[in-house]
Amino acid sequence: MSVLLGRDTRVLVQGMGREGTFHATRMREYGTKVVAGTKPGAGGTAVEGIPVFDTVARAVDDTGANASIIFVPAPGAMDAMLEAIDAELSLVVCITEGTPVQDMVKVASVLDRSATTLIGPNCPGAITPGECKMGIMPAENFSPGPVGFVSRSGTLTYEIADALSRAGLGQTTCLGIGGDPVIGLPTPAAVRLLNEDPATEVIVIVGEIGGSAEEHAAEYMRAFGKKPAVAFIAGRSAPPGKRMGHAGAIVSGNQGTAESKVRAFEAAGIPVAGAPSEIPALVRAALGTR
Amino acid sequence: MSVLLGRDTRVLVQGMGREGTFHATRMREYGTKVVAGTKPGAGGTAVEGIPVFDTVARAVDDTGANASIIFVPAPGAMDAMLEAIDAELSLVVCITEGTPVQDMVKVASVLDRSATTLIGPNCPGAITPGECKMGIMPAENFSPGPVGFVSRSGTLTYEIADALSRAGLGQTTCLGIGGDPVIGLPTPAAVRLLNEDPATEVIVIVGEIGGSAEEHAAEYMRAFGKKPAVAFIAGRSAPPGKRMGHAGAIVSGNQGTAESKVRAFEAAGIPVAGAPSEIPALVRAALGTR
Amino acid sequence: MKLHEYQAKQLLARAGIPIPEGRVATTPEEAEAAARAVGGRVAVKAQVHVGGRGKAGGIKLAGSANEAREAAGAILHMQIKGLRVRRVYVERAASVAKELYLGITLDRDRRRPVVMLSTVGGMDIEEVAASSPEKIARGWPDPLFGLLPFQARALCFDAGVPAEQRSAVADALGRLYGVYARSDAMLVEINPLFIQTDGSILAGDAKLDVDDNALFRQPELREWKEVSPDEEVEERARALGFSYVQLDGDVGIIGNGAGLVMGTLDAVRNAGGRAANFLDVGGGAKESVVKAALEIVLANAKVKSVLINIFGGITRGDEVAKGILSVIARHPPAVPLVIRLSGTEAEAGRRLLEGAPLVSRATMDEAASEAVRLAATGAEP
Amino acid sequence: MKLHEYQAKQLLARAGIPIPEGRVATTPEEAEAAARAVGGRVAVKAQVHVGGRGKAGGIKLAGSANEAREAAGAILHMQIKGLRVRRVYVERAASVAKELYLGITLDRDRRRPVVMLSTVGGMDIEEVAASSPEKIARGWPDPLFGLLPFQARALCFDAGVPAEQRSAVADALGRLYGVYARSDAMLVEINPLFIQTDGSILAGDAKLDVDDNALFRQPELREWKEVSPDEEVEERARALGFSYVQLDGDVGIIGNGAGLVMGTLDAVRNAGGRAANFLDVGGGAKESVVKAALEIVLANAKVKSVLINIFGGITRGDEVAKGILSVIARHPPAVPLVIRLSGTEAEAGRRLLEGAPLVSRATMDEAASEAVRLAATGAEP
Repeated sequence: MSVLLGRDTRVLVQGMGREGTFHATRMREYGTKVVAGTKPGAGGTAVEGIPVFDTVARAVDDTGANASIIFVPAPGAMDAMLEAIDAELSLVVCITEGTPVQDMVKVASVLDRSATTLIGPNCPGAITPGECKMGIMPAENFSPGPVGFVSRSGTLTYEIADALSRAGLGQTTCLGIGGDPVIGLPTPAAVRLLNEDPATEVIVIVGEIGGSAEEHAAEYMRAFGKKPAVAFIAGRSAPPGKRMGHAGAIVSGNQGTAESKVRAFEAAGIPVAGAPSEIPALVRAALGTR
Repeated sequence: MSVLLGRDTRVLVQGMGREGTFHATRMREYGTKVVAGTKPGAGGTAVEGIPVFDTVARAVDDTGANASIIFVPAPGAMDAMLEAIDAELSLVVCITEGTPVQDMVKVASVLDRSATTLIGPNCPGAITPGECKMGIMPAENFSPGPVGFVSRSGTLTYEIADALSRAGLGQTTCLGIGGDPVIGLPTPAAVRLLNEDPATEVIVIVGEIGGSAEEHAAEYMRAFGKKPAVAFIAGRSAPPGKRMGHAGAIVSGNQGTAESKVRAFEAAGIPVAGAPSEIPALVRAALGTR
Repeated sequence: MKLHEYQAKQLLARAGIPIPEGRVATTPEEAEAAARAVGGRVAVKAQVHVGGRGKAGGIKLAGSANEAREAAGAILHMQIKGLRVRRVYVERAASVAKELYLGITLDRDRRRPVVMLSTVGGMDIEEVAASSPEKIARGWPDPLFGLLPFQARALCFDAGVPAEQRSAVADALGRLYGVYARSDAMLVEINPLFIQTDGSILAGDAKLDVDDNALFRQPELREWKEVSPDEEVEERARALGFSYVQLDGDVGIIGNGAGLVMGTLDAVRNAGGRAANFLDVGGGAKESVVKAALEIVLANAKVKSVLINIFGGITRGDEVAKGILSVIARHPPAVPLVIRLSGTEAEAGRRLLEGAPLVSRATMDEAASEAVRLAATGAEP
Repeated sequence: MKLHEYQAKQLLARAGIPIPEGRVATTPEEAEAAARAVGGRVAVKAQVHVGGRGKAGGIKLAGSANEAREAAGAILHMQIKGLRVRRVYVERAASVAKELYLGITLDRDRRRPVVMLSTVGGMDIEEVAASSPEKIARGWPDPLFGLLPFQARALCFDAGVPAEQRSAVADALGRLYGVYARSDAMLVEINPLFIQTDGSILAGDAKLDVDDNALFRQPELREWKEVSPDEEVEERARALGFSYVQLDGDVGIIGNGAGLVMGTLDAVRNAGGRAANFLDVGGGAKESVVKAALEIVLANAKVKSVLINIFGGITRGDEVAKGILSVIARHPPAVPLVIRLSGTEAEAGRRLLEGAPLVSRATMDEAASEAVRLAATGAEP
């Protein structure tokens, strides 16, 4: 069992350029059903045996793709996400880095009234170990098991997954949701998915300073948590963020600091690791208390 | 019984100017619960005993209004409709004439993802005889009874309601939906409401040339009709292509002509009156066949 | 409100869509000078607010400035579908390899703009639409977003635009949508969009209808408003707040509300007569408006009887009656008036009209029959 | 990317928001001429990319052109929070009756812009936000629509804007939203917005931060990009495709991915050390990028040891190793290097580094401890 992606996920790769093609083959090697790619103007060809289409709509019509992963450069990322949402794909992962915030608020506005789940942008993607990988993560660090894992941090995700796997703590699904100010699947929503997933026995939540997603996730778990969770906040020793005028401070108040997030998790009874290396022991302890 | 409006409807009048105030008192005289008005800057005052607010949100908070009727001039009509939808009113009637089409497509886009029903713009409004009037129609032409009545035509609605009432054929609810190219509650949706209303025993559909709303309503009734219906199409003798005051009456393609509409109704087994005066007899016949 | 080709092209050019170089001329001499300035082979095109000018001889090619002068001489002041040509547009001729069709208008059923693209451009696009609708690719942008790049691209793929022009056409579609939205258009068309022999694209013709209801926020376009002589009466009526359309029959019609007036037209036809006009005084008409309406209808020499059909909602019967009495008092009309008053203050109105030289009837059908009869017999009221 | 007040005000003025007349000056003489041209009493304001310039003495009022020259002389080249003032803005002084606050930024939780309006404007707005949040009216426009008139009106009523200024302020809010959207702002603020004694409104100060990610489509704003001396290294790093922030400690840090680098900072702190910088080479870094990153870190004289922490995803361990070897080959570093390679091609990378003068550790914690120890002891690797 898993959330969002698994054996039935049929993946379309949007943007079959160099990077898209590279990761399409990597995902396929992992066992992901990579059924199509898009590259406007290259419709009708095939790359590495993957049929390429001009538009997402045609790719979906022809191959029954139900998910897509986007490697389109930032200026076209909003358009690619909207094209995928318009085609009613159930899962869209956007790897692209550097998408303007005002593009993302528009995407979020459309997303809110669609049935699509968007992961990213600026994220490593998601993986259900042993079943389906939709992302750029080194797959060998992940293994199947009972840990649901959500992380705002890109590379730190690999580090922690690796630590979990080495400790024999495999994962149901790992969601690398991205660290941008506006993302498709914020931490609280991701935590909710894992909380509702019967196969997930413990949730690992990796946050970062900035925003109040971790605080909201902690509140959610305090009210509705069905299983134990372990948290880690990256950037506890980072210098306070370069300020965004008065308005930023007015909006976020005193939320967003590492202290605020740690306090919120502790108030929800969720232990917070001091370093990534401490996470496996906390997870094991949490599983033991179950 | 009725659709959309009745004894529990608590009406807010948006735009308590001269016209708004005049009709607010007329509606109240009819028995409509006119609970509030809006006029930016006049918040806190009262007009004819009706409390006036600066914003729709405040009026709703304070009075529990669940419907509004808009008398705001055309340049502000879109804003007024969006303010009403934003306040989650269940019914909004927009009397305003002359709203730009591109404003209405935007309103329709928002409306489609809201729970609000919008009647109009450029319409006489709706009335559930004996219970609630939200409109500018002369109330004495309407009477309670079993006829559900939807009309794209303004003044012709009064004519036909009067003929029905004189013939002893009262109405459940009369919906004057307006003749503009883009309206909140198009004929097919209005017909569906009346078709699903248990108290409505027969439906009178008054259309106009232009657009294909009547054709779609006829198709709907052919497939799902639970009760008999009678139709009338205004403008059968209008010259093709000339603007008839209603932008909605521009004839386009081979749909939209009076012939196309009459054919569609006849194919659905719905008799089409040759003149408004023929409608009562057809309604009586339809009720007889029930 | 319709724009002329040269006006619509100005808007396209401003949005970054390539158009041929061209100049407006109102005399053959100006056309000659324009042709000289533009250079090379030119097209001389009548600027009139009707379609079909090509078939009517309103477009001529000219190989020289002299020929352009001659062409302008032939086109200027000709009548096309009853409209006199007052201006020509002298435009550098394109070297056409292929013609596309681009159009954006309202899809009433979907309540969204519909963007259409076809590689079967040219004059027969309506036939194409009727016989081979699959040859016209369609897309329905969300009006809150406008036409997104992926939608423009999909239209190009669906329509089969050649690969070399794909990005240029997708770009032009996006810009055309911008023109549509910014100018509150009911319709905007580039038909044809030329693909030239060198591969570049160029708007061959342009059509743009502006939503009259939006003119209040389109000051520049409002300036371009033109009233042709045969529309003058209709314009005057509009200025007074009611709509008027001249028709061919002999029964003058005044009513309140477009639906009721249309119903009255139908009633006149049902009674065997023909309406001379469509006149809707709108809602809430006051005495002065009714008076002006009656004067406009009576000014039409074809009118043999006038049928006034008022079903009062906002409109009050007594106000209508006062307007009628005021006209009668000053200029007793030469043709019979038939009136049917119902609704708000109808009783009061009927009382005011008692004794006046006119026929009153209780229902629309009866009033229509009487008006038709009086028009036919020429009887005095 | 931050704009200066005078730049932000240009954008406001272009959008139709009233601003005081003003000119930029880079010398006291220019300031004098500017004051003369502007006329009357003026404010001379430091143009620097930090807040709090008023409290730091960066704003002076001048009653004459002479005084303006003197004020500019005092302000120009002063240091405000470490930034040297290179320009002043000389602006006609307003006759202030009241100060409002207008601001638009992103609400991350709602994933929408938030528009804020308060009648308690001025420098202490943050205190107001903390102590009396109800004094700041907020609205969340749909980004597809922008700020609608009814929302702007509601903000004015909620904030208690005086009736006389209500429509002017609502209008300014709408225009400010336009500036926010068109310039891809992360933040735009008018604080204070003056209500003058004659009742008119005027933007007293303006702040605008542009989204760096959107600069590709903001050619005009990109031109305004300014790099202060202390940001030069960070800018150079950005040009090479990685992000670099200078910190105060002595352990230089290089990692791939912001999260991992932050985690590395934490690990260094956990080991009792202090990081000298934050350097993220990003995803997929090639040999040349790793080389440049190492050079930048080593150029910082405070650095006593360097910790390179790579967990390869797109980044390949062998590329990283080659970059390191290339630097070492040319300029053997004066401080010890500690490396931890994991993930994609880490094995190959480690093999390449065998025999090189550096310390390799298997985990982040071990590597951090070693780097902290080496920095503290100053030991050779």
